[in-house]
Amino acid sequence: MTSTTTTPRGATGSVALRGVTKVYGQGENAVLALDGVTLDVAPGEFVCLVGASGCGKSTLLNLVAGLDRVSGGQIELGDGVNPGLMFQESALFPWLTVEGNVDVPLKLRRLPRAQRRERIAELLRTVHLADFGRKRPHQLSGGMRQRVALARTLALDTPVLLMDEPFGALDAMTRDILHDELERIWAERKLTVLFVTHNVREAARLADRIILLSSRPGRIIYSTRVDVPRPRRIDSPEIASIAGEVTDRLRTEVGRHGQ
Amino acid sequence: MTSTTTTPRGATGSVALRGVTKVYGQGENAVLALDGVTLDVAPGEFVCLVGASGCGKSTLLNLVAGLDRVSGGQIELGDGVNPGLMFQESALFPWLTVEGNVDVPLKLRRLPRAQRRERIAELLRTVHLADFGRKRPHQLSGGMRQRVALARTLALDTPVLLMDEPFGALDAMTRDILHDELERIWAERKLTVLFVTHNVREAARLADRIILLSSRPGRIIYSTRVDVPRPRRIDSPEIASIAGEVTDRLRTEVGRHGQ
Amino acid sequence: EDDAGSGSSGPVTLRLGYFPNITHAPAVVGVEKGIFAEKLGDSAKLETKTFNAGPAAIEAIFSGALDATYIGPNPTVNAHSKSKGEAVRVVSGAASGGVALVVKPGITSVEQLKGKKIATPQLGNTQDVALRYWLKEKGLTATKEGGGDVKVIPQENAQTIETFNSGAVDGAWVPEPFVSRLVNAGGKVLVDERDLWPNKQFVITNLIVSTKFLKAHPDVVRKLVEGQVAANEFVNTRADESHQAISDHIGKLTGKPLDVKLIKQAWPTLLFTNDPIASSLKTGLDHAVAVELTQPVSLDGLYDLTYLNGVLKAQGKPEVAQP
Amino acid sequence: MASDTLAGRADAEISGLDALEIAGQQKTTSRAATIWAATWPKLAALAIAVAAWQAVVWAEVWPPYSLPGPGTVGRELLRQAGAPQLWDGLATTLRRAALGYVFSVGVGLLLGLAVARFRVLRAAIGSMITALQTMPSIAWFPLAILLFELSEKAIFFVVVLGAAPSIANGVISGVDYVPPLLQRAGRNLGARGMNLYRYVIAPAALPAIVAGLKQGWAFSWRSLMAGELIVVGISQTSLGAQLTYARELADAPWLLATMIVVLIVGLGVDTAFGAADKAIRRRWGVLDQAGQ
Amino acid sequence: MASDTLAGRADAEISGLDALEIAGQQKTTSRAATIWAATWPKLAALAIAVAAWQAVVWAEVWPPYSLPGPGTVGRELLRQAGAPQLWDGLATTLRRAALGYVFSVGVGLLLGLAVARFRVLRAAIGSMITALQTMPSIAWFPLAILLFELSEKAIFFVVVLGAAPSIANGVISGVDYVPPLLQRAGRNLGARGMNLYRYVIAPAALPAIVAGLKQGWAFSWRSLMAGELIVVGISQTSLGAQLTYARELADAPWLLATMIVVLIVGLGVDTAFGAADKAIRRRWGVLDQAGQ
Ligand SMILES: Nc1ncnc2c1ncn2[C@@H]1O[C@H](COP(=O)(O)OP(=O)(O)OP(=O)(O)O)[C@@H](O)[C@H]1O
Ligand SMILES: Nc1ncnc2c1ncn2[C@@H]1O[C@H](COP(=O)(O)OP(=O)(O)OP(=O)(O)O)[C@@H](O)[C@H]1O
Ligand SMILES: [Mg+2]
Ligand SMILES: [Mg+2]
Repeated sequence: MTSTTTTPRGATGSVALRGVTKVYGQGENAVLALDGVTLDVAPGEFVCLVGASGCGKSTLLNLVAGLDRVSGGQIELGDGVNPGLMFQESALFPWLTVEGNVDVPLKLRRLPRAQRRERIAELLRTVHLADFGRKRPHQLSGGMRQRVALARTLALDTPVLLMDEPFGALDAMTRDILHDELERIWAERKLTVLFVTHNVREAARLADRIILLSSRPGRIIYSTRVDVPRPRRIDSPEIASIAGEVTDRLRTEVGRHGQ
Repeated sequence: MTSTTTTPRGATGSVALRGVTKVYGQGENAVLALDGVTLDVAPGEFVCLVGASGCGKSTLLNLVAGLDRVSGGQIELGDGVNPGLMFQESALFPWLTVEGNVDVPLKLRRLPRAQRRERIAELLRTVHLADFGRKRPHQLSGGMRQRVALARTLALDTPVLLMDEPFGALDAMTRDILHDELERIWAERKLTVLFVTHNVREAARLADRIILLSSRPGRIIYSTRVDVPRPRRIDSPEIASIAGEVTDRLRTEVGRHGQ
Repeated sequence: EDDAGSGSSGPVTLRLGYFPNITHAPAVVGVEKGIFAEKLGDSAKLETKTFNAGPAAIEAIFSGALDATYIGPNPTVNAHSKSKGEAVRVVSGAASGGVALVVKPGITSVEQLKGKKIATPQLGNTQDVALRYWLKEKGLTATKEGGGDVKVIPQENAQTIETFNSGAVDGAWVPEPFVSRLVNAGGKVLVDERDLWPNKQFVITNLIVSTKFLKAHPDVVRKLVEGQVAANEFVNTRADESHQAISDHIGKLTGKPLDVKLIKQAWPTLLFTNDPIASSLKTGLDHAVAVELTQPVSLDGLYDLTYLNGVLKAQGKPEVAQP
Repeated sequence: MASDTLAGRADAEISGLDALEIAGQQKTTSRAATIWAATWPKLAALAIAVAAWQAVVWAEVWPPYSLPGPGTVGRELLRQAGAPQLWDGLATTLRRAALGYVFSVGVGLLLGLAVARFRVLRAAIGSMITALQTMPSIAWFPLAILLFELSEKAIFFVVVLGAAPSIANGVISGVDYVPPLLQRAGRNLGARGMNLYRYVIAPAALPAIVAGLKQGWAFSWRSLMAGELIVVGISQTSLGAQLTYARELADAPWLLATMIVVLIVGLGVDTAFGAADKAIRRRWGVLDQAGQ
Repeated sequence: MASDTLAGRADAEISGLDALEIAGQQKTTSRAATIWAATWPKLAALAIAVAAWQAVVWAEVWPPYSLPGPGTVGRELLRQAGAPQLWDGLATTLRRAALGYVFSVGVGLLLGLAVARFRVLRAAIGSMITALQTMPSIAWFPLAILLFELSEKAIFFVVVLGAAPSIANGVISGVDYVPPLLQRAGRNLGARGMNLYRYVIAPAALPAIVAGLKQGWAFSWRSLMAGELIVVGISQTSLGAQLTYARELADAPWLLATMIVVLIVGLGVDTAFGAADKAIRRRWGVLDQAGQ
């Protein structure tokens, strides 16, 4: 069962889903992607979502980001919060350079030019792409593109971050580094993070809480707190044991629901 | 040092790279993506490529697939072999349904309609998307799209398969299932496979040989045989120990070359 | 050897062009009443083509797509000079008159034209030259570029109605039926061009044939001229029937019959004569040279009136002068 | 927790049915709503246009023979609709338009594909296509008459020279922007040469091609209106001839009535293109998501 | 193994320099080659066209006053080029074209964006845009004269009515096909309303917009050629007037010479559009990879 922590409504950084349902399509072809998902994320909490392919994780993030309408139920966010979403695909603007892409949210926030330039440099350093500012997306490798997208999302400076497999295309080394960076930023800025991943170890490494979604319809079937103190190491035995536990649940639950 | 296995030139399924160099761009902005890569893949061999983000893995596959021209050196393939490449992005045709996408290589091979229909059904079953034949790519989740791309590549029935992080967007469960499927097909059809992955365990689970590429310029810096007998399990200790070894090499080599 | 066909190798087709217009009344009536077909008899099959402007008709004659056409004096001269006298021959006249300067009612004298804008159908065409020469004689200047005492504005006749209505021009030197239309729109005839010519006659429509066809089928041309003479006879003697025929014919072509009242109104200003009035063409050219709109052009060989005179003679009518 | 909020939803069966129901409802409401949503703005626009027109006429800025009111023009249109000429003319013109356009599409597609495919051809005549497109129809009349005499073919010639370059340009710009990734995918799947065009490039370029076809239609129609004046055939009247004669006769109500007919034909054709475009966008998944 | 094959390549420094050199070489060879590759097909096409023309003339299918040869026309063109009329006319026409086009672009872009953005507007007048596009220029003359009398404004009116709908259609089709993913990304980054258009939709639709601008140029130029007859010779000659006069005077060499001038202008404009298009494609990375 999911945690029943409730937080004051409208608190900055809180995310609350109440019986959220999402149906795609109409009539015969209708697909029930999410079915009555209720979830409270406290401000500053780091929640990882795991689940089988096609179970509705991306759908859930899109709904929280306000990019799709719920078919039922409701989603409550802190007042005026615009959650930053890092898409599963890199979704970079092909007509802009790497710098230009990271600059878009900064420009939209009307930061002065000097400040923007500084921030871009800093963000590109964070994702280890300091030398690639003038390249265009098509000149980058898959993993580099993903990192640019990360930098662009971080540039939003929003209290709620939604991340859809942000490190899926990265090698273990780079991923470890970015885990540290993300954790640092999260702690510094007290971010609320909803993080989708297929890597259960990654979930255990990062999360305060791991949530498991079932497939068609997507429902929350399992939730566990990760009480390992930070800083954590992805190859530590505690993380491994939690990951093992979640994997087992995944295996049985997902296995039961078919596929 | 890489293995020095040599195979008869032009044998079906063999892939040989001789001092392959790839430079992107011109003048000041030139990027040396691959530098003198020499590699022999024997027919029926399963080779996994690992390396840091942006080290040139995708570049290498593109060159072998004949989609890019080498800047230096040469690549030899078996006579008339057209290697099938599964791209890092799903690269599905948005105007076709799932079935339509898988049908393209079959149509191009002029198979009769009945045979094609059968083959499509079989392939979609292999990637566990039997019910999704009539959907369009934009109606699928990221992992589903990746699986459709896999089915489409398998439909080519070519002796050489090049796969660029084919299971990157899949959950552990689905991935395990597809590892088994891929291994089965590989063994049945005696395929030669060049497989790029960031998941070192996955590499150890699947490969006959694991090859490590360094970053900028991309060079082969390490190569190891995986002598664990098949069938293997990804969570077996032998696999874990090989993965650990490769990870260590990756860490030291990649760490030394900087990032 | 030519696409008009030779007499021996089957029936000849005569491709005749004209404009569905009052100044082309003999042609319209001749076609509508079957006069040409009757006169041509078995010697040639008649195929008619209608045009709404001269250039296409001349292009058709030049390219061999047309054998004969009713046409105004301007395109006739152009066809003659541009082909160095090769392409066409005038074999008969058709109509004279029907041109006037119509102005806003407030203008009653030449002096009042100073500073006014007067439209003509086209820079350098017969009416344009007539206006400029007339202005020159009256001591008023008018430049090609539209400057001078009187601003001469060449524009399509259709547009002249629009600009006259909207007040953008103060008058126009145009042929029928635009004279009548401008009068109906509140204009007043200041100058009737007939008054400027000897015998009040000047060519407005004549019949030309391509030289090639003339050489290949002189007999057919003779029959055609016979038809033209007969058509003129009809038009001149049975006016009411002709009005109706013109109205119907235009109705068939455009989807809307031309108002018979308008035809009746324009009719008296026109004279349907078989005489091509070659002298008026020559004088018109001299005027054009005088107002510096063209270089002198030789009209030698343009007229071949032997057929016309043959027909007239046979009918006991007075012959016309071959220039 | 999930079951707390939506009681009785524990069963996937029920929620499946429920989903169907929700979907069904959405559809019924949206069908009536869709038609209404598509219709009222048109009616409103029409009403505004007619009202403005009538207002100008009542203000008597121009005399009524210059600018007749909607009433006069409406009556003229009704009168025309009652007579056979309008329909004959429309039929002739539409037949010519259809034939000329189909031919233009053929020529334009082939030309566009050839230029997009062969570099040499592109270097040689790529720019010429736009240059040809800018040549006004009347300039082609002499050549048309030279080549085809005074036949309908001459009209087609002018129409094709007007429309084909525009369609070819649509094809070229479409082909130029086919995502390289899809081309590579196609090549890797074994599509070479014509097959690459058939399976990848043509469908990927379809949106731009349809846009080019739409522009081409406008060119062909306008060229036809001009071309119909080459020979104002005696046996049949045409819309182009009617437009010109209405003007020559300074018959403003007739001219406006004919213009309305031209606009109606244009609206009809646009609706057809709109439907094609919408079908493509639905398939591509551009419509579903953009429509939120 | 790697070091076996390319001796002396052990050092990354050297291979870096080496790479620069390779790149440099590629560039030098390609610069001369590029110009030549772009030029010879044009010359060849020109040569073929002129030769075919000359052959037809020599075959004497048509009399020389109907179809003059390249020599005659070339001499006429030279004669014209020596006289001021051609240049004056060209200057007048180009000035009008530039002004009319710039205005059309403004109107077309605004109209297109408005229709693409507001559903009600699209339902109301979306189809009307194509319908307007199909209206031949001459049909607008009466209205143009009514509104603007015999001024240049009347010409602009006709030009804008010709070109703006075409440009608007380009914008609409471009906006319609903006990938939903990019729109969502833009919205998520905080771009709403006008900002979404500025930062996402406009740049994403740029290729289609440029294609529309190109079609719009053709429309505006052709409308101008027709529209220039509204005000002939008021104070200046123009290319449109020259084209018509050449025809009226049955002066085939003059007509062909003027047509060649029109084609040359068209080629020039296409080159400009081509450069813009290439720049966009390079930025988007469509060119690099397609060019293999
Ligand atoms: N636009 C759409 N139209 C129709 N069905 C859709 C659409 N988007 C998603 N779906 C369906 O909704 C379900 C959930 O999709 P979603 O993308 O949320 O999965 P996911 O959990 O992110 O999977 P993955 O891990 O593979 O990315 C899938 O069955 C998918 O087919
Ligand atoms: N078209 C291109 N133009 C310029 N540079 C390019 C191009 N494609 C790739 N590169 C560069 O080549 C290098 C190798 O890229 P490649 O895509 O092969 O990396 P990769 O090993 O696949 O990385 P990843 O694991 O992140 O996918 C990178 O530095 C990248 O910036
Ligand atoms: Mg997803
Ligand atoms: Mg890659």
